[in-house]
Amino acid sequence: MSNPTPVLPDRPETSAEDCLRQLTRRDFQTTQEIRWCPGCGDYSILAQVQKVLATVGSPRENTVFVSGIGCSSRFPYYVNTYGFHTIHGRAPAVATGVKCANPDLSVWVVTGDGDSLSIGTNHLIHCLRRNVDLRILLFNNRIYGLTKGQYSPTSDFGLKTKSSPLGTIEQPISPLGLALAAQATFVARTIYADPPHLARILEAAARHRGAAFVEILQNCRVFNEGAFENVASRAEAEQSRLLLEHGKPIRFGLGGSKGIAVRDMEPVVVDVNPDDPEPEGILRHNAQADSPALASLLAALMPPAFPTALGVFRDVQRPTYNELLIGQIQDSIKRRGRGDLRKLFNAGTTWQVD
Amino acid sequence: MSNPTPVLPDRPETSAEDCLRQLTRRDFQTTQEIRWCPGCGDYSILAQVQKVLATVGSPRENTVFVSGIGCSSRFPYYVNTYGFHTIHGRAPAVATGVKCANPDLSVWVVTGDGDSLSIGTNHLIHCLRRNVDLRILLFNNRIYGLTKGQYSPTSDFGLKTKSSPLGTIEQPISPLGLALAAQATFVARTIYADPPHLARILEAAARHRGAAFVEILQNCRVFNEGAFENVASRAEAEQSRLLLEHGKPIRFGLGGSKGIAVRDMEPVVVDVNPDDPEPEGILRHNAQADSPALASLLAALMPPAFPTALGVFRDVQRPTYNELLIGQIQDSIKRRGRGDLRKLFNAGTTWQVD
Amino acid sequence: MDTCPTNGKQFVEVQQATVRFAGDSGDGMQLVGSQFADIASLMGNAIRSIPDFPSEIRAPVGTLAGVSGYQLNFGDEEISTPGDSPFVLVAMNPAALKVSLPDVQPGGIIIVNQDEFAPANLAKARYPANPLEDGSLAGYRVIPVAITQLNEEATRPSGLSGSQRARCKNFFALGIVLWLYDRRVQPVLEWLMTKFRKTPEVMAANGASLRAGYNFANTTELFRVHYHVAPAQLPKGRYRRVTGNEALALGCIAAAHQVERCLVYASYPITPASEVLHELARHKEFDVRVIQCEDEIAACCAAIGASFAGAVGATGTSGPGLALKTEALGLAVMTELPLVAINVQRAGPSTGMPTKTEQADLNMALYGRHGEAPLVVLAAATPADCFPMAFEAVRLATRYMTPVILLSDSFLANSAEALAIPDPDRLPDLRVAAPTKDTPNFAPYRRDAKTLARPWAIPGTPGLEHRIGGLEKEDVTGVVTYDAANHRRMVEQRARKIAGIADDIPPAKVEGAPSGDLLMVGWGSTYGAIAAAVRQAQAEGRAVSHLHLRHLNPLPRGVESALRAFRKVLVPENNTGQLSAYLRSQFSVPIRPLTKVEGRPFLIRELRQAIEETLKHE
Amino acid sequence: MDTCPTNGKQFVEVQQATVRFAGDSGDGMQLVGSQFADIASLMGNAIRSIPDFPSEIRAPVGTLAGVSGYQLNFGDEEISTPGDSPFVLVAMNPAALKVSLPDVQPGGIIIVNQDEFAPANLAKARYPANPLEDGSLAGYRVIPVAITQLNEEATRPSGLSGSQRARCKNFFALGIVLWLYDRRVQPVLEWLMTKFRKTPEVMAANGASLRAGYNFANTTELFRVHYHVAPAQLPKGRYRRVTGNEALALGCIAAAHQVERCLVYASYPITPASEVLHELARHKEFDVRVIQCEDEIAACCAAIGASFAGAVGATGTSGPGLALKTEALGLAVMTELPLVAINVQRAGPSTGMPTKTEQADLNMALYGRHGEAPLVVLAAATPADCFPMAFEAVRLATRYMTPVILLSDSFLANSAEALAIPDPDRLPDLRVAAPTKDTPNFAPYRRDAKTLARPWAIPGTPGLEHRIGGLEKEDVTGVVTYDAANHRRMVEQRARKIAGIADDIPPAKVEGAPSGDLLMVGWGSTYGAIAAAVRQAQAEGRAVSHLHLRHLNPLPRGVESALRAFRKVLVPENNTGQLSAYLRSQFSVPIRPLTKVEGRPFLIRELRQAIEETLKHE
Ligand SMILES: Cc1ncc(C[n+]2csc(CCOP(=O)(O)OP(=O)(O)O)c2C)c(N)n1
Ligand SMILES: Cc1ncc(C[n+]2csc(CCOP(=O)(O)OP(=O)(O)O)c2C)c(N)n1
Ligand code: SF4
Ligand code: SF4
Ligand SMILES: [Mg+2]
Ligand SMILES: [Mg+2]
Repeated sequence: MSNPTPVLPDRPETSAEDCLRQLTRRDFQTTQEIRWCPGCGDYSILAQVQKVLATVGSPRENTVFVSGIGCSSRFPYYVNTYGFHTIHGRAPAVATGVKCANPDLSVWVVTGDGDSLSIGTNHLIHCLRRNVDLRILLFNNRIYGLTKGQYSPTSDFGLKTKSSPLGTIEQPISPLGLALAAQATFVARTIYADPPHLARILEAAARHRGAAFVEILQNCRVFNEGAFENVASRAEAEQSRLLLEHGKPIRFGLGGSKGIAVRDMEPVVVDVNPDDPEPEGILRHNAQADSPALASLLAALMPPAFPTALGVFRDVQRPTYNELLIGQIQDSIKRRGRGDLRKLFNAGTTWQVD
Repeated sequence: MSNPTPVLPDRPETSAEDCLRQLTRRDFQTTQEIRWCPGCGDYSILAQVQKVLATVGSPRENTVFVSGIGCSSRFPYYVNTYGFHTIHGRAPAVATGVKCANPDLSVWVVTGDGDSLSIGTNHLIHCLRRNVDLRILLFNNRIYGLTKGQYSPTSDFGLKTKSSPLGTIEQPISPLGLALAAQATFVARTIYADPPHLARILEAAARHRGAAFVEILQNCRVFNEGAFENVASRAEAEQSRLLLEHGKPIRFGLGGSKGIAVRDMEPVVVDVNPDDPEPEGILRHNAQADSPALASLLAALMPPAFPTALGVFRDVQRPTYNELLIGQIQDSIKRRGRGDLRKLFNAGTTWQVD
Repeated sequence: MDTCPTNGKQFVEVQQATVRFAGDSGDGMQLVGSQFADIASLMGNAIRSIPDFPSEIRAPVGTLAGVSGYQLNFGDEEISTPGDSPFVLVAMNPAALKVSLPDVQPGGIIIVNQDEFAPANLAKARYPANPLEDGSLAGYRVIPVAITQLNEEATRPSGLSGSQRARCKNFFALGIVLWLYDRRVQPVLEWLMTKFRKTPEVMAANGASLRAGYNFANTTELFRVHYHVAPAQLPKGRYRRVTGNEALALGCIAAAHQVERCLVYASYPITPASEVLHELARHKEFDVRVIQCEDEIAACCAAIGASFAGAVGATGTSGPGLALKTEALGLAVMTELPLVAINVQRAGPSTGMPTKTEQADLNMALYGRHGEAPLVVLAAATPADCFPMAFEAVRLATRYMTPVILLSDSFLANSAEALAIPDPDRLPDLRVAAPTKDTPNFAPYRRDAKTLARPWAIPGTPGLEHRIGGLEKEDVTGVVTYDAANHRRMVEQRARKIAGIADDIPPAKVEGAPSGDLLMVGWGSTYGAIAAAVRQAQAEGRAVSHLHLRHLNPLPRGVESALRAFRKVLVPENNTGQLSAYLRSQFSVPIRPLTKVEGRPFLIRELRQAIEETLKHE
Repeated sequence: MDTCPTNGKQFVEVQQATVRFAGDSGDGMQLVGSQFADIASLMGNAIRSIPDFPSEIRAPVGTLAGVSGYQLNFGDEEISTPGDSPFVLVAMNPAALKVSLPDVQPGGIIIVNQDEFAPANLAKARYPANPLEDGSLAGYRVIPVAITQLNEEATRPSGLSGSQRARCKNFFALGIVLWLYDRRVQPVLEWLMTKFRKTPEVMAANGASLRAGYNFANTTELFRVHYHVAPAQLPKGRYRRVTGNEALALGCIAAAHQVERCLVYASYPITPASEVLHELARHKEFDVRVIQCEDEIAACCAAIGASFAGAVGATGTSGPGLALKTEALGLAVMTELPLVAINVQRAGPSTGMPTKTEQADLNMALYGRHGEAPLVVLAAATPADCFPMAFEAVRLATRYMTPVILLSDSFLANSAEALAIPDPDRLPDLRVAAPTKDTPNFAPYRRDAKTLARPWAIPGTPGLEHRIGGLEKEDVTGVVTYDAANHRRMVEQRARKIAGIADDIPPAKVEGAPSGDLLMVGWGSTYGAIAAAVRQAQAEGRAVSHLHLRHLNPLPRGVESALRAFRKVLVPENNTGQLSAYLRSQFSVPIRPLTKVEGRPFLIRELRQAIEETLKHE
């Protein structure tokens, strides 16, 4: 009998077939009837994910979608790749197992604000910290959709819901703040209502090596309509969105007439000359900074005092968990030779009975 | 039969007896034999906690210690108050229940780096975010002590332990970074090796209203000896410790000859004149800032490039979860009158059968 | 069936009737269904209803997945299920017809809103042809009514917009059914007046539609017969309609009130238990402290913490959530703290079928903890029974210092029936004497001689400072010890305490003769169907009786002798035979399981048939 | 007992001997104990050992909590337990004496290091008076030796510091015992030479102390007798010593190797399962991918994810951790993925007594999931048996696409015995054919006609893209559906798949006569004690046999007939009767439980006595 051969190629291989032609969005659609409420923000996200998978040429058979439980977590059924709709909150843990078992796979996690920031916070944080090479899409609608409208950890303070008839009494959590504290190597935010931006961010996430965390602001039409109205509205976009671009000054407002500066470590809005391409005295975005301090500051900006920042907050490189894990295995094999059961069984003191 | 009377005083009452005399450390000692390894850092922490309880005059019967599982979590057995040694990682959740059931109690959580940052991360984050009025002491020895020496989420990258014979491959997590991201209202760090500092920080935590989170660097003599050697060492203290004081310039080094400044949102060490009480160009500590950005920056400073910051990083006020919860109850009673079972039972459509 | 002529139409007296309103989720079927239930109740009928919600996410209008139904069974004698199959179906669109048709009685009446049977809607319901025209409904009395159009006309005077008026058409349908069952419109009009106090136009439009429907039915040639169901002989008293989940919430509030301690309910939302959370969150004036936790583990732990601090700690969930509470339940066993853990079961395993019913968590409730961790297991039998069983759970938890798992299920949770409103002054006193500084010889594990409960020494009490936890405790003192003999003793005492509760609960009570050919043993929501089937069989002279278990651990006294008093024992369960195996393990008595694991409750006729077959085969 | 004179001393031939080395945690008792076990093995004896660790945290030197012991039972015939009670006790300090004394055989030999019996140490051990002087040891042959002093002298030439030399005194004690049992010092010296290759002074000092101890015993007047235990008749082959945890790790590695897939072991540390994690982490050259997870939920989920992706996914824990995995195990049942979940049981409930043994998680393994969630449950019987049972767990998991819970316990985990080293070339081939693009009619839930397993379609395979999850699946296609008949069918198929495994495992095999007066039925770590007690009883002519269950779900074929072939059935368990209840629930056969819940395994004599009593009483 032959020895097992750990398959440890350096780069994922694309299947011969798929290499021959450009994939399209249709390649990633399934025949399963889509079961989201009419008008749900999830539809737009699904469309862009399918498009981006085609754009980056992710071979269907090497792509795996893993989700928890929630409206958003029905996602894998609608993507024609391998898929695993797991249990509530545990998708990052399952995905870690998938990636460690076969690092060739491109693994995507789809989760909701309840799924990943309530029951599943622990797994999310630890997989970001370990930098497991996963793309994590958090659909943040600031509500529990599937269970029909209880408040979630990202719900606004005071929100009245079925489980908070007098208003919530909990400070909402910042998904990005938490991801940055967990030392995620890629952290971004985008919104269902801006498909081109969504696609751009998803593509950047797809190309990142390591844990890529994307918060997607998503409207729950039925239970939390309008939670992101001011950011979603196209009319207000210039005022309400702060579009981050690496290396560029951090500005927004009509024609870029405002900028973000920092005074005594607190962010402030300042006026800038819209015609000045490089205005002085305002922050410049650096997604690759040593410290996540700038990213954290930007992630914390909130309406009404500030616009909502969208874009890639952080994009740095660190060896991935799966690379390091496989690296130790390859090193051990190099040092000790491929595992030999006879040697293993006979290690230490043995004796013969004749 | 009389109606139940929710007991909702505005401030904890101290028992008559204890008011009459000054409590001492001995009042908080139990007869239970202490079972930590000789030389364990936990002893020093226990002594200071007992001392501080006496100092702040915490009535024994109104004080509750809740812990998870770990060497550190044996703590409640050694403090002569009410105590609950719960299950691994769940102390913040149990403590939340205790506090909500009786907000008069002064509730302390004792936990380890494994207990609260591995299995229990979720509960820790949510109780900080909710600002439940608890004091949370995290004994960080960067190892699993009780289970005899596996690496923990705070272990240094590369640490060789029983479960990582070739060295860990995980980026350690920052307890303070996480607490700040969770929007804790009081965040501090101290070390077992400096009892006066420990006592000062514990006292500040004791007096905080809201969730007070204290990371205590603690030496595990048996499984991770010397993890904090450079901070613990008295000889190196001036160089290795950055002692934070609210409102004061942030400086360290021999005679205060170095300061921390920020350039492009990254911290840097700069030389300052030791004789200048208010040197220019370095940061000034503000534990009460609107944004936790400064606190996060300081929390992230790490040897060898930087000293380790100790002290109170953040100390702000926000209504506590338990106050808001009880507030809604009091409001409801005010609006609707104290709950009347007859009215409750007969609400909605009823009919009589005769 | 008596018949008598009224205004040219036939009038038929019936004993019982099952009606289902079905339409799109947006059509307001739950509203008119429950109004109809109230009218039936007000006129003295016994009732039992069940909604049929679309599963989870709202589906597109008009689709099969979007159908919402409400079925009511009412009658002049005991009504114990929502009815095997509707005699009258109101179908507001093709999808509603398609989903409900398989359940309708052969020869039943189907009232359809014919306006909605246009090609687009037929396609959404995946009808290749119009069922109203292709003869496929030949076995039923189909009554097509242009409800959309007639409602439109009736509501025009209200001045509301077209779309607002369209939303009234459910009342048109209700009007028809009210006429059909000879009910008055007046109580509904009164209800509308309170409900839409602030929007009189809406009130007026709904009222107009209701009357129009009633009048339409009265005058049209389509209806030749209408029915009358006489009032039932119910015990005297005041009643209200409750679902199982509502009754659980009421029971918890009432019990905590009687313990004279605040109720801390810590929970994480999950179908079908969430309404308990919602309901309790609405009653803050009872000092109910609701904590929506980050997960079920936290919920169970917070409830335990609350109990430690002297509150009535309770937590509620469904199967996947109870699975997560497993470890914390063990802690409650070891620390001997009162805790009520409600499990509203749904179809499993794993995520399973979240909106479907099942009784397959009994094993987990009985056995699902590591180590020797006995606790009390209870199960409610009907929606209204959820009230006394929640009360009982709190009683046993606080009196015996023990966690109690209370089992309900999706069927009970959503189904409604009449609850005889208890007199608060006659609810039992549940106060537990807590030790004080002056209690002689206080020790945290010194047990009460009778109940074997340890004292509930509450933080805040001077002089009783003590420490508890998950490690094994020394008898009496509660000090941590790994002593061998002590462990044996403590394991034994914890078991004996729970077993002893059998003396504090009603002994097994067989409904029907105490011995005979067949005993039907049930637990939980099968009650109604078993009771009805047994009554029918008894009426036909069969020597069949019924034993229903509300206490599953400990079992009531007398179960074994009851089992042995019958030639055969049949245990119907919505699982693969968990109670059967449990009873065998306790008594070594031969038992036949009758299982139905389809996400739906038993029908009465299924049980009738099983009774006959069991009696037939020797 | 043969006696023959050697150098003026008596020489006694014995068949079996039990020796315990006890001292402070820092005294190196585990080291010399296991050396002695190896020497005994090398000389052909059958062995079985058990350490007695101090509980959890290291206690202060010299205290009762700090005592560390190592007990070895060795003999010239089958040795199946570490021995009921030591004949020889080596006590390195007063605390060690106090802790061990209750276990020592009356008349046994107690070798004490008299140098340590000074007042300070006596106080730490809570001895009011010196037991060497107050006559309290009158029933034993006490041999006081000045070990500290003699070791000090013997090691002086090494040039090491005083404290380093003091650490050699365990070898002095070993030297004494080697002489006492007529063993050679040479193998130990050789072992020292490899072990301390890099520190020759340490090697020299330990060697000197060892020889000094041996020579001291040989020459002193204190010892008048020494013993000889002849080699046992063991099956031919090569052997090594393994603990249960080591054997589990080896079994997993070997099995994954035979499946030809990588092993992903995801775990969270917990006593007494952590060594499996440690051991597997050391064998990366076998492509063992160890993930130390953030908690047990993550561990179980990561293992499931790994299995989905085509690895052998395994996870290991103890009771509290298994409790947390409950929900994820349900997911593995629903998705029908291979998964091995090892549970090294410890005394519960809750945190319980983490360092003590118990078998009380059987119920949780069998029943502890919501919904109908059957899975395979196995239990290893001896430390060495952990190897084949881990192998079997992987075989069943991958062949039947099912989670498997493998039960071990603290006793097996730490106890050691000889493992007959298997020939890797003769291990069964466990490869499973995975479907490919060319598999005709692939569907994710199309079952194998024989095993009923669904195909293991592995991500990365082109053309087999499919979606699985925790929701109920349509038969064959795997599409989500809440259809009633489908649910019934799927529940039934999942159950039938597991039940069918009974045809693929060895039928129940009774050790001893196939019928008789009494059948002793056991599972797990009680094997050794039951086997020994039954052998003794058979030798005395009793009609007693032994049935030991390694497969608990499904049970092997033939259990029922085996049970019925005996007049009585007695089930010894370290719990309150879980297997008894389970067997009754399956077969309605009368069964007597014999329970011991003290955190310690059964002694042979306890079972002997139970056999006699059961046979006596009618
Ligand atoms: C263990 C467990 N607890 C609770 C639930 C019920 N549940 C399902 S989804 C969900 C929350 C969904 O919210 P979110 O993650 O924000 O997703 P959304 O539906 O909003 O997309 C909950 C509480 C469950 N399925 N499993
Ligand atoms: C559910 C569960 N999993 C695992 C364990 C085992 N366990 C006990 S303490 C501990 C970690 C202790 O580490 P830490 O919290 O850092 O405390 P320390 O002992 O270092 O003070 C673990 C893994 C347990 N008791 N319960
Ligand atoms: S409930 Fe909300 S999030 Fe869920 S599908 Fe509907 S609109 Fe979308
Ligand atoms: S193992 Fe470490 S942390 Fe635990 S008691 Fe010993 S020294 Fe302290
Ligand atoms: Mg959501
Ligand atoms: Mg630690």
